[in-house]
Amino acid sequence: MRLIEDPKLDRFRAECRDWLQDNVPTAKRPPDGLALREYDLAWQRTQYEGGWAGVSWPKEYGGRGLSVLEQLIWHEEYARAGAPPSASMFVALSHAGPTLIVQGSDEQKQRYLPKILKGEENWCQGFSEPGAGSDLASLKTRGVVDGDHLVVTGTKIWTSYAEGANRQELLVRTDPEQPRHRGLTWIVCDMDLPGIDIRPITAMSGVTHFAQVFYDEVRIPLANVVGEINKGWAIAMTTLGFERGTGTIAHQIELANGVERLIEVAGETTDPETGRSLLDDDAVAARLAGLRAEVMALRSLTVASVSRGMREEVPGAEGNIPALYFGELTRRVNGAALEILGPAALARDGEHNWPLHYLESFKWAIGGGTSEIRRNVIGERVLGLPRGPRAI
Amino acid sequence: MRLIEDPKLDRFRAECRDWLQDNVPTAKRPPDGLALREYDLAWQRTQYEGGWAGVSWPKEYGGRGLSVLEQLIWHEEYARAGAPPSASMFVALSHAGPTLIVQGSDEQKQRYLPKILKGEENWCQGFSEPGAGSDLASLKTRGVVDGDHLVVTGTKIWTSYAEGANRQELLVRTDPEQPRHRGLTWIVCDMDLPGIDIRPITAMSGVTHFAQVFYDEVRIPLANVVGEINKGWAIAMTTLGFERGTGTIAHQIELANGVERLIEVAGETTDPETGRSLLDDDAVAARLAGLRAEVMALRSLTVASVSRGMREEVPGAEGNIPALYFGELTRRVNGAALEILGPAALARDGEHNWPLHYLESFKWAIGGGTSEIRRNVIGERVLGLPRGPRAI
Amino acid sequence: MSRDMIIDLHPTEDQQMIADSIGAMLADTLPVSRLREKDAWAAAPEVAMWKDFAELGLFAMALPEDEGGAGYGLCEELVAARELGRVLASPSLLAQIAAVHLASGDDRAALVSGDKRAAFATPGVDGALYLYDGVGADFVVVLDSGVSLHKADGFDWSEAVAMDETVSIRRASPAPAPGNRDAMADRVSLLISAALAGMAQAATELAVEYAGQREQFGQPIGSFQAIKHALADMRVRADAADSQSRVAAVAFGLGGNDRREVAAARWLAGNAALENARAGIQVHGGMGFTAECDAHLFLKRAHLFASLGSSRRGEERRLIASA
Amino acid sequence: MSRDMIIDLHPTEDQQMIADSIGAMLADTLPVSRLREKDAWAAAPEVAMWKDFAELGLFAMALPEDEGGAGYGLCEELVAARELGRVLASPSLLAQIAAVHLASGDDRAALVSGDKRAAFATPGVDGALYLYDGVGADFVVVLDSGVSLHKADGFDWSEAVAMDETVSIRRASPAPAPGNRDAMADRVSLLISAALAGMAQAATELAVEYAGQREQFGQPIGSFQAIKHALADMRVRADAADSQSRVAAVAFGLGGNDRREVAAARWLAGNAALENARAGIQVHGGMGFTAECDAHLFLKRAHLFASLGSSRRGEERRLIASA
Repeated sequence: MRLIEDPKLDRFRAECRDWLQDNVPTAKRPPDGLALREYDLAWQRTQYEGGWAGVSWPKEYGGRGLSVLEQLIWHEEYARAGAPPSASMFVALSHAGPTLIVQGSDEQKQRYLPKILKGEENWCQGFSEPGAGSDLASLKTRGVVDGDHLVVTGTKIWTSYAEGANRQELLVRTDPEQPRHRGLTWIVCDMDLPGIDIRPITAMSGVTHFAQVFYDEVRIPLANVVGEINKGWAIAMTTLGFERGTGTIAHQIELANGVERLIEVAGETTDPETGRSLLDDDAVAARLAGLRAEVMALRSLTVASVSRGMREEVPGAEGNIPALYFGELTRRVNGAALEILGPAALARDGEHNWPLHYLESFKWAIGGGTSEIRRNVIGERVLGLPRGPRAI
Repeated sequence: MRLIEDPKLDRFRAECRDWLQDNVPTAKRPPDGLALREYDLAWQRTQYEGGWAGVSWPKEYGGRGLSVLEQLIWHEEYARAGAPPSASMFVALSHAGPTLIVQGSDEQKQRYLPKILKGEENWCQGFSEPGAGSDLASLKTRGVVDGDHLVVTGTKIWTSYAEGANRQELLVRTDPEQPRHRGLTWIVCDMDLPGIDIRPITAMSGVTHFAQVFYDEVRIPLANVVGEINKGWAIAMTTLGFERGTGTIAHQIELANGVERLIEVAGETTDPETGRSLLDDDAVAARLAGLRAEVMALRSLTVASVSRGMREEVPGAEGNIPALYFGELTRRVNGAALEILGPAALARDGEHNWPLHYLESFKWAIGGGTSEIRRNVIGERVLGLPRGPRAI
Repeated sequence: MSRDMIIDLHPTEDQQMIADSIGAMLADTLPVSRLREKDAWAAAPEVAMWKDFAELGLFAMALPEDEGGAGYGLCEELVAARELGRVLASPSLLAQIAAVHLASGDDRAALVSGDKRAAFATPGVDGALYLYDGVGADFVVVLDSGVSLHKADGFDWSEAVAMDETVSIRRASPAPAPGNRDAMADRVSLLISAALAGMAQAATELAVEYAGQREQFGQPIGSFQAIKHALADMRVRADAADSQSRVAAVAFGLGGNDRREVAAARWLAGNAALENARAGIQVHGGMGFTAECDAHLFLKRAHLFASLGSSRRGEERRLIASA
Repeated sequence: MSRDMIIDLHPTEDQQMIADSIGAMLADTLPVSRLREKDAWAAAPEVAMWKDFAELGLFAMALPEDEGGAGYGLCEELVAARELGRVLASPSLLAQIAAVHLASGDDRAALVSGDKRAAFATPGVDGALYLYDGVGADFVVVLDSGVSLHKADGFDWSEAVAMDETVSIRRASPAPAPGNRDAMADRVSLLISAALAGMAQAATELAVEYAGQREQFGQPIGSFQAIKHALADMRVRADAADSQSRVAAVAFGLGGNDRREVAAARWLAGNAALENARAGIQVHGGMGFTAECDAHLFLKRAHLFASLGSSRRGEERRLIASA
C-alpha cells in the first residue's frame, strides 16, 4: 500500500478539473424520454471534442489510451464537478464498449467504438428475460440462422433506455438442443430493425427508464455476432466481471454526498420532540456515523479493486464485493434519511426529494445481479465454495 | 385476544408462589458433575413431594393433570422464585417424558414416567452424531436385532449431562438398506449397560455439560423400543415439535432479567469518555430499548404459542418461531453487555460474569436445531414453501 | 405486562366475527391491487364507502351500546385495524375511529354515522403539519407526542406530493404545539401498530405466494435458502409485531408498565412493516422494483404509517423512560 | 481521504517481504491451534520468542536506520499487525511496537532489542486499569482516549480472570486520568484495526475451509446458500475492514480528515472481527461451540482487541465530530 505520487497524475487531475469546470452543462437535464437521450449524447459529444471521451479506451478507437488510474481520476473529478450521470450512455461506455474492446473483431471495434465516444450512438442491453431474471443460462429468446442473418424472436426485459437507443447487446439462444449456458450467442442488434417493439415499464419510483423489448422475426446480420455463434456465454461472463467499481464511482460519490447532506440536515433540523437538533441525539448521530464509515469502506473497496485492476488484464469475481456492498448500503442510507427526517421527508416536493433517491436505490441490489446472486458468486468464485445442487 | 380472568388460576399461582418461596433450595448449586446431578434430583424429589412435579402430566404417572396454562404459571413462578434451572432433568422433563406420554406403551409409561417425576432417574439424549449434526436422517449408529435384544454400536455427540444419567432416548439405524429417515429406531437405553463409554466435551465457555458417548455392542432389550422398530423417525419428529416455548420459559425470563440488569448497570455506570452515565448516551439507550422491546416480543410469541397449545393436541412447526427468536436474541443481548460495558465486563470474576452468559448463549442458535434448520422448517412447514433440491 | 396476567391471544368468537366480516368486505371492495390503478384520490373507494363502514359499525365498536356502539373494547378495534392494514386501507379510517373517542355530542354522533369524516395529520421536522387523505374531511386528528382533535378548516392547507402517491397529502404551517402523551395517544398508537403488523403479514404472504410460483434455475425460488430464510425472517417479524400488539392491547389500561408494552408494540410493528416491505421487494426481484407489482405499495404505506405521530427514536425513548 | 489522493493498496515489494517473513515465522511458531493447549500464560511462546521478534526487526520497523530501525512507516507496521492478528498473537507484541514510539533513549533501545517488554492496559468502566499479557512486562502502554507509556511497577496489580483465558489479565485501581486524542493514539488505533482485520480474515478462512469439507444432507455445507451467503458476507466485512485500514494508513499524517479515516477503520475492523467470529462459530455448528475448535478463540480475542482503548461508541463520536 502506498500513496502514488506522480506529478503526471496531478497534472492530469488539474486538467480534468479545469475542463469540467468550463464544460459541464448547466441546462437542466430532462427526466426521461428522447429528450434525455439527446441531452446525454450532446454531452458525450462535448466530452469527445474536449478529448475526454474514453480515458482508458485504446487510442485507435478514439480513446485516450490511459490507465485505470487516470480513469479513476476522471470519474472522481467528473462526480465532484456535478457532471450529469452517464445514464443512457452507461451501457455503451461501461458495458458493451469494454466487451467489444476485449472480444470484438477489429472490424466490429472500428464500426462501433468511435461512434460511442463521439456521442453518435447509444446502446442498451438485452440480457434478462421475463422467465430468466437472475438465471441468464435459461434464456429462451431464439435466434435461428437463416442465410447470413440471425432471425430473432422472443422478448427481453429490464432494458434501460431502450427507447431511442441505437444498438443493443443481445444474448439469444441459437442452439436449443444444448443445455443451459451452452448454445447462446452474443450479437449486436440495431434497434431500428423491423419487428422490434418496445413497451416501457414504470418503476416503483415512477421513473420509466426500463422497458420490455419484443422481437418478432428480427433479422440481424451474422456479421454482428461477437465471438462465435453458440459461444455467447463466455462473452457475457467477460462483461459481468467488468465492473471494477469505477463504473459506479459516480454513484458512490453521489451516495457519499448524500450521507454528508443528511448529516448536515440533521445538524440543522430541530427535533420537535426534544427541542434539540436531530444530530444532538446520540442514537441518530451513531447511525449516521456508521453510515459514514461504511461509505468510506465502499470507497476503500473500490480503491482495492482499482489496485487489482492495475495488475490484472481480465477482472475477477472480486468486483462483486464493492457491487454488493454498494447495493445494500445505498438502500440503507436512503432509508435512514426517510426514517430520521420523518413526515417532511416523505413528501416528494421537498428540497432533496429523498423519496426518489430511496425508491431508485432498491435497483442496485436487484439489477445487474441481485445481492443473492452476488453472494453466490463471491462464495463460489472468490471463496471457492462448492456449488449448490442446482443445475447450472 | 383476552385476559383470562379465572380465580382458580389466581389461586393456583398463589399456591405456586407460596410453596416455591418456602422450598426453593438455598444451598449453592454445584457447577457440574455428579454433584450437580444429585442436587437436581434432590430438588426434583422435593417438588414431587410437594405435589408440583409434572404440572401438566397425566395423574396416573404422578403428574397433576392440569392444563398448559397452569404449566405456564408454574414456569413463571418458578423463574420468578429463582428456582434452579432444570438442567440435568431437562431431557427427562421436557423431551423424553413428553414423548413417552404421547408415544410410549402403557407399560413403558408406568416404568419410566413416575421415576422421572419422583427424581429417581434422570435422562440424556442420544440423537446427534459426529457425522450428522443438523442432518438427523443420516444417522449411522447401528442397532442389530439379536434375539430379544438390540445390539448397538456407534457413537453419539452433544449429549448433555450424560455422566450419571440413568436413561437415554436413543435413535439408531436398524435397517441400513432403507434410505435416510427410514430404518431408524427410537429406544430407551440404560446408561449403566456394559459397552458404554462417555467422553466429556468442553464447551467454549469452559463448561463440560456435553459428552460424546461411544457404544460397543451394547445390548438393549427390545422391550425398550418406543413405537415400532424402523419407525423411529416419526417418534423423533413428535419430540421435535414439543417445544411450545414453555420449556424454555425460565431461560426467557432469565434473559429478560439480564436486559433489565444491563439497563440498571448502564444507568449506574459512568462512561469515562463522557463523564455521564452509559445510559445517558442515547445510542446506548436506544440499543437497550430495542433489546427490551425484543424481549417483550419473545414473551408475546410464547403467549401466542401457549394460546395455540390450549387448542392443539400435537404442537405444530410454529414452535420454531419463538425458538429461533430466542436463539438469536439471547446472543445479541449478552453480546451487547460485553460491548457496552467494555473491558470490565470481559473479566470472568466480575459481579455478573457476563462472559459466561455470553459464551453459553451461542448454544441456543446451534443446539436442538440450528437457526438455519429452524428457518428451513418455518419456510417449509409454516409457510408451505417447496423443499430445496437436497435429498431429504 | 405483569407476570400475573394470563392472556389468551386466540381471537374470541366476537373478534373472529369482526375479522371475518371486515376482512370479507375489504377483500371484495379494497383489494391491494386497486392501488395500482392510479386513480385520482377523489375517486378513492374508501370515501365512497364511508357510510358502509359506518353501517358495519367500524367507527363505534368501542362505544357503549347506548351511544350506538357495540360495547367492545380496544382489542376488537385492533382486530379491525389489522385487517385495514392488510389491504393498505386509507389511514383516515383509523383516524375516524380515533376521532370518535376524542369527539363528543353531535360531532361524535356525526362521526359514528359517517356524516362527518376525519383524517390524520402529523407534524414534520420542518414545523409543518402533514395531512393524509384529508381532502373533504371535517376533522383532523393531530398525532404528535399526544393526540388531539381539530376542525379541518382551522388550517390553511396547501397541496404536496407524497412518496405514496396513492395517498393525498397536504401541509399547513405551523403545526399546533405538541400535546402530552396520554392514554388516548397510546390507544391510537396501538391501532397504528396493529395496522403496521397487518401490513407486515400481508407483505409476507404476497412474497411467499410469489416465491412459490416464480421459477429460476429450474425451481421455485422459494426452494432456495436465501429466499426461504428471508421469508422465514419476515414471518417471524410479523408474528412478533402482531403478538406484541395484541398483548399490549389486552394489558392496556390494566396498570403496570403498559406504556412500555405500547412502545414495544409500535417499535416492533414499524420495524416489521418496513423490513418486510423491503425484503418483499427483494424477493420479487426485478418485478418488485416495478410499479406493476404490489410489493412497493407496502413499502410506501409502511413509511407513512410508521411516521404517524411517532418515530423509532420516540418509541425507544419511551421504552427506556421510567415507567 | 482527499479525493486528490491516488492510493495503490497492493503491497509494495518491501511490504510483501515483511508479510511473507513474519507470516512464515508465525505459521511455524504460533499456529492458532496452540491456544487450545491451555498452557499457563508463563509458557506463552510469544514471551520466549521476544528476542526473535526483536531480531526480525518487528519492534523497530518504523524507526530511522540510525536508531536501529528499518526506516519504514506506519504502512509496514500495519502489514505486520495484520499478520499478528491472523494468528491471534499476544496483544503485547503490538504494545511493544507502540512503546518504542513512546519511549526514548535507553528505554527505547531496550524495547527495540527486546531486553524490556511492554504490554497494553486499558481502563474499564469500573475505574480500574486492565492489563493484558503483562506479567513480567517492564512498561505499560495505557490506551484510553489517548495513549501513554508508564512503568509497570507503578501500579498495584491483582490477578483477574479473562473471558479469553489464553491471555492473562490483571487489574489495578485507579486508572490514570485519560489522555488527549493525539496522532500517536490514532497510529496505535490503526495497528489494532489491522490486527482486528486480520482476525476477521483468518476467521473467514477457517470457516470457509470447514464448510468446504463438512458434509450434511449428503453435501458440503458450504454448498447451502445459508452457509455460503454467511461466508460471503464475512469476506465482504473482512475486505471492507482491511481496505479501510490500509487506506487510512496511507492517508495518516497527510492532513485532511484523516482522524475520521482512522475512526472508520477501527469501527469497521471491530465490527468485522466480532461479527465474523460469531458467524464463524455458527458455521461450525456444534463443533463451533466447543473448546476443541479454533472458532471461539477468534471471538474471545476479537472482544479483547476491540475494547483496547476504544469502543464502538467512541469511534462513532469521532466519526461525527467536526474534523
